[in-house]
Amino acid sequence: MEGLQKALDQLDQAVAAVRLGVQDLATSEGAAEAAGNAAHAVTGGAIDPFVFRFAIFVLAIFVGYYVVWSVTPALHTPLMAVTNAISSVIVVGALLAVGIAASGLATGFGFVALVLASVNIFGGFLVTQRMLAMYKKKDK
Amino acid sequence: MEGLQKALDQLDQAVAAVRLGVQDLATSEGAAEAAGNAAHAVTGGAIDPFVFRFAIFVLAIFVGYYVVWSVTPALHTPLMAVTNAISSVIVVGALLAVGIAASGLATGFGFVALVLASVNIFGGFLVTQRMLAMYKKKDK
Amino acid sequence: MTINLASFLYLVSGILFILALRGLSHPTTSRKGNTYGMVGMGIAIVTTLALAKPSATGLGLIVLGLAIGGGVGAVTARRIAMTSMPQLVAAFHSLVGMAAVMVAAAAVYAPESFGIGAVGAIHGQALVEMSLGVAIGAITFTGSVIAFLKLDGRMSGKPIMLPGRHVINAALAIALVVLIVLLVTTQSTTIFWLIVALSLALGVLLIIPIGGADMPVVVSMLNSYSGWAAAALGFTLGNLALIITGALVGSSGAILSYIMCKGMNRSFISVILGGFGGETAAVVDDGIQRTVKTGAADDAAYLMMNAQKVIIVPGYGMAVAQAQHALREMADKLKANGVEVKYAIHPVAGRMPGHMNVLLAEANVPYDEVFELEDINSEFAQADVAYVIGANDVTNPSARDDKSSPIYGMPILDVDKARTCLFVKRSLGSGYAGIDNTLFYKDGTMMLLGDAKKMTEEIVKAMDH
Amino acid sequence: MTINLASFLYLVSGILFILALRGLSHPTTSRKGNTYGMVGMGIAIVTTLALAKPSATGLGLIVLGLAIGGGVGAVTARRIAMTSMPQLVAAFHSLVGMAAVMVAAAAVYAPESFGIGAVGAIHGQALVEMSLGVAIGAITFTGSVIAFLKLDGRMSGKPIMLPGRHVINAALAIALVVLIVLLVTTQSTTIFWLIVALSLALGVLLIIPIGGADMPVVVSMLNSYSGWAAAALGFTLGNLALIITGALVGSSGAILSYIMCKGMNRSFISVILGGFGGETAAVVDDGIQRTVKTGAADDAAYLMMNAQKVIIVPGYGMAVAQAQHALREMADKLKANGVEVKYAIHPVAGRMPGHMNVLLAEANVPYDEVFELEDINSEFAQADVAYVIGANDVTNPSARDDKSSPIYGMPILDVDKARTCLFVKRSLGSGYAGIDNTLFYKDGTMMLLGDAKKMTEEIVKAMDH
Ligand SMILES: NC(=O)c1ccc[n+]([C@@H]2O[C@H](COP(=O)([O-])OP(=O)(O)OC[C@H]3O[C@@H](n4cnc5c(N)ncnc54)[C@H](OP(=O)(O)O)[C@@H]3O)[C@@H](O)[C@H]2O)c1
Ligand SMILES: NC(=O)c1ccc[n+]([C@@H]2O[C@H](COP(=O)([O-])OP(=O)(O)OC[C@H]3O[C@@H](n4cnc5c(N)ncnc54)[C@H](OP(=O)(O)O)[C@@H]3O)[C@@H](O)[C@H]2O)c1
Repeated sequence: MEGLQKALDQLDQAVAAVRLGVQDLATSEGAAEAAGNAAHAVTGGAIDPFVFRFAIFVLAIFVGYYVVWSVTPALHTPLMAVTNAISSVIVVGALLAVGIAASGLATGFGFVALVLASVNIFGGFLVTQRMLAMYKKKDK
Repeated sequence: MEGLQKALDQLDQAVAAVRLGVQDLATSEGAAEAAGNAAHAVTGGAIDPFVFRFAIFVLAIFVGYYVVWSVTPALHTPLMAVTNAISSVIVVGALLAVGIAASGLATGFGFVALVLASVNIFGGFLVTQRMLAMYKKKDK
Repeated sequence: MTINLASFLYLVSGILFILALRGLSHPTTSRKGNTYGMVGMGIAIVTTLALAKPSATGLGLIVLGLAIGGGVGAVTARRIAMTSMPQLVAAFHSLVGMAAVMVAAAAVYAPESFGIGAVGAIHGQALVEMSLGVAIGAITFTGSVIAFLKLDGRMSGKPIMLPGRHVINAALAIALVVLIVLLVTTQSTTIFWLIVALSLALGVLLIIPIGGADMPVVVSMLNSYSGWAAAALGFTLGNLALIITGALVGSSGAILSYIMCKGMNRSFISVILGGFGGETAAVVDDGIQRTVKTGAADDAAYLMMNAQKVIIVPGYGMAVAQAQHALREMADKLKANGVEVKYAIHPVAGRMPGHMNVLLAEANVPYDEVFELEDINSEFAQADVAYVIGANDVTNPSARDDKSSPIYGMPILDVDKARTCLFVKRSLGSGYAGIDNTLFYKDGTMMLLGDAKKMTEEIVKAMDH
Repeated sequence: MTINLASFLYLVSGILFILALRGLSHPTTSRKGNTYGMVGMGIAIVTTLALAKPSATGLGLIVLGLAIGGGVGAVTARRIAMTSMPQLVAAFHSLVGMAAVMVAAAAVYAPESFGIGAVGAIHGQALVEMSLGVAIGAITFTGSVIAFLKLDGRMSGKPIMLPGRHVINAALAIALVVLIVLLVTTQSTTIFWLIVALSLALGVLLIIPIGGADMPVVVSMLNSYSGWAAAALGFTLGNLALIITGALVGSSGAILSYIMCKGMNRSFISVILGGFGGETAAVVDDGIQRTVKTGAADDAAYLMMNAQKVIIVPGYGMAVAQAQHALREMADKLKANGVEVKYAIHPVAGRMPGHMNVLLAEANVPYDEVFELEDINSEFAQADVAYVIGANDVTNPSARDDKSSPIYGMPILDVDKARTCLFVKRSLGSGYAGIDNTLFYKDGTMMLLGDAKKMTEEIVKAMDH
């Protein structure tokens, strides 16, 4: 709680500082230069997290592309099983809903999601393990 | 200028809102729940951009790893030339230094960096192009 | 736990998922990969719990939910037959789709828990991302249910072609867009549920016109969808693990669909438009009398025991008949007798990518005896016997020679180059693509008509004489 | 331009750089890849200008800087001989390293321009990131300068082994860490410049003990360093293009170093510790008298014209002699005479990865006649003549057969399996690894002693008779 308060205070101060800077600059001469300066003054924190998330998303698609092409065709069936299993990381949403529990309805939905995702998590990884264990015994 | 002012206003409001929320919650009962809630109330914007940048950095390393392994050995020399060329994207730093020009010294350093990076940009891409053009004529 | 540390841990779990897929590049590293995946999931769950700090009741519910779901999942995973993998994967996809819908519903009713605003005042951007997630999730759900029913034989595999279905689908899609805009402006939960309903309907409509045999491509496509749904919700929740995983799963499914379509030499569009490969087609009767040489188990046993090199070509029929164990026994006998035995796997043999490999692995066939098409195709010319068991399309020379064939251009296994070609199947009927196989009538071919498992077992017995 | 749009555009330029490297997976897509790279760079520059909104003077300076640098770069790129590529790349790396140092210096003197605080009050995190960037950049600079001097022959390739150099390096590294901590606490520019000075010294000390012939590995390693420096500054500036590109270049260089070391069957550590392969070693004189069959251009011409299949194995000597054009002419003559001609490239032939391929490409050798080791090694047994031109180590059978050889385990081209092996080199001297090649004394070998270019030209002339 305290850390948060402090963080907010700092954020406040930062906003105030930037605001001051902007007003200063706006009244100064070189308008073009000022605009530039201002734009950078906020570089540190002002980028919308969406941009970052989007960058992460795009790069992860590239990684996925390469990583999946490098999977040997003999293991394409386990691949389907394991991607299914990891896609149940949606469980984090369910946990938030059940764990924070703001409304009865939301908790209910969250619980259903939790059960479904859990089926997938355990089912998916275990069935993959079962399949891969078969490939194991091969090296006589 | 105006857009920025507006953005700052909004930021101000957001901070105020969060602050209010935090105070509300802190005084309410279920302390554990409140802490959780608070943590999420700021989920949207409070993550340090460093975390995002780090994620991007790590994923880009993965992409680099795969992309470079997929380069055919016959083109390893052009690969060295082209990676050299793209690493001169450091020029953005030089442009900021020269373009925003806050101190004479910084402008000077920026200018040197700009010249050096430019040599690389033009030299790197052109020499790569020259090499690759040779591979071009091959399909008789 | 601070949100920064949590985000970092989510990144770690995303990276572990990448390593999980990376492990599948070779059988020897694959189990370690699966372990990475489990650890990644564990980290994601523990991190979320540390972040959400649930109350005692909440924690109780969570443990209960994990126990119920985990129990069901574990039992299913243990009981399922390897031949039912396509169905199982389809069923699991439907769960992910529904889970995505439920998470989105929870977010609509308790946006504060997710830090995306308050009831009735959810951020517009979050709503758009969420609507995308919920729509894709709902389509994944009903689509996967249909795919499951068709694959499991609980619903006819016949394509169901509604008149004007393209128009209906387009109308539904437009309606969805309109509803999403309305949702952002009105924040009404009714509209949210309308989006869900429409998407559920769309999922059904998209999949019913696709024939049962095309379901594997559909399953892989739905896998991709479930990934995009997860990624969309990842944007809403600002969760790195969801974004990274969603992108991984999304590209993975798309690439597998592409590989399957390429292996069948069909376009993805033609699969999606549907209407192909409902039921196994009947033998084409073109009036020409053709002679077929049939044989018995004894003949086959004799031929193979006296061969130097036998290449086994398994296909869908082996899976249906569950003949892999008998096959392995046969191969052991041959090897004990000094015959060189190899397995040749076509990229789309069976009904799922890697289908044959799993079955052979189940029967303990060493993976270094199993070869991909490119690696073994040149060896048929040196083989004395090609033992084709339940495969058909993947050997059909018309794909190589007959430009008018619907499968023209699909690479095939050149079993006709072997000295003798033994064909184990129940009839002269066609396979998945519904086209006649001229190989049956060739000189070097001997048909062994019967169930793949029974026939192979008889051959094994005959070998002992 | 808003910072969000700018960040998005930086992402786009990062993606374009990825596509640029991706294009190099095949010669046909490589030129498009290079174009992507240029577009990406253009986007990064224009975005930065739109963001910085420079004053008229600033813009003037920028145009001037781009023009000067661009002019020098373009002229260099046009003039440079293909054989000098290793030097050129080393020289270019030094520029990137120095540019990184200069950008960091600018950031220290005008932190406001970069949004990282004010003079004397720069954010601690930014300072740490920046110090890493500047240290790696400075090491890259002096390291690359030394590598350039050694490769260009302006400095002896002999390893310079200072006594106690490991202790000195370790001390410098510790001092660097201390200085970085001091920089964060004191914000003093003096300390910043001390970091620069120390890193420059470290760069020199790290590279001088490494022999001239190991420089290619070093160049690739420095390439990797320049990437990490760019990435570190990318963190400071919060610039996605820099972070992504830095990571790409960083992994690329590391992987290439790894490939080179693996191709030579040496460990990266042993390369870095230095002391290997200073000058070409003298012939080992072990007192045993061995007979060598030498031949003249006429003999070689006769042998090859009457062959059915000739495999050409180029090596470092071809690059030194610039014999690629003559070689191409010879191959043309042979092909015109109905002889099948192929080129076999060892992964570490020459002094740079892909060195031989560039030179052959320069001489217009079609790339489908050029094969990698794994793809052609089995064909030597069917070849009548292996024409080894300026290669040595990559053919040395001791790597295959003699466990005590320093290069034991390195894969080699099996030229000894060909009916006749023609060796074009100036003497019986050894190559890069400094070890004797027993192949010279084998029955099937004929030595053609002389400069690679002259000898090949004479053979071409002899073929006309
Ligand atoms: N692998 C994939 O990812 C995938 C995905 C979608 C579609 N497909 C398609 O599936 C086909 C696969 O080719 P394929 O050669 O493996 O199979 P196929 O062409 O479908 O032929 C299977 C054959 O097995 C026989 N059979 C069925 N049950 C049997 C039993 N109990 N005992 C013995 N034989 C039995 C059938 O003949 P009888 O009825 O005469 O016994 C049938 O001709 C390709 O056309 C491919 O495009 C594959
Ligand atoms: N490619 C890479 O990335 C890389 C990087 C670092 C190190 N290396 C190392 O470099 C070596 C490459 O093997 P290699 O077989 O290509 O070269 P090499 O073993 O170094 O042999 C080159 C031979 O060319 C001869 N030569 C020199 N100038 C000549 C001229 N003008 N005309 C005719 N012959 C001439 C030399 O013999 P004479 O003096 O008798 O003429 C020498 O024996 C390997 O040991 C490898 O490990 C490669």
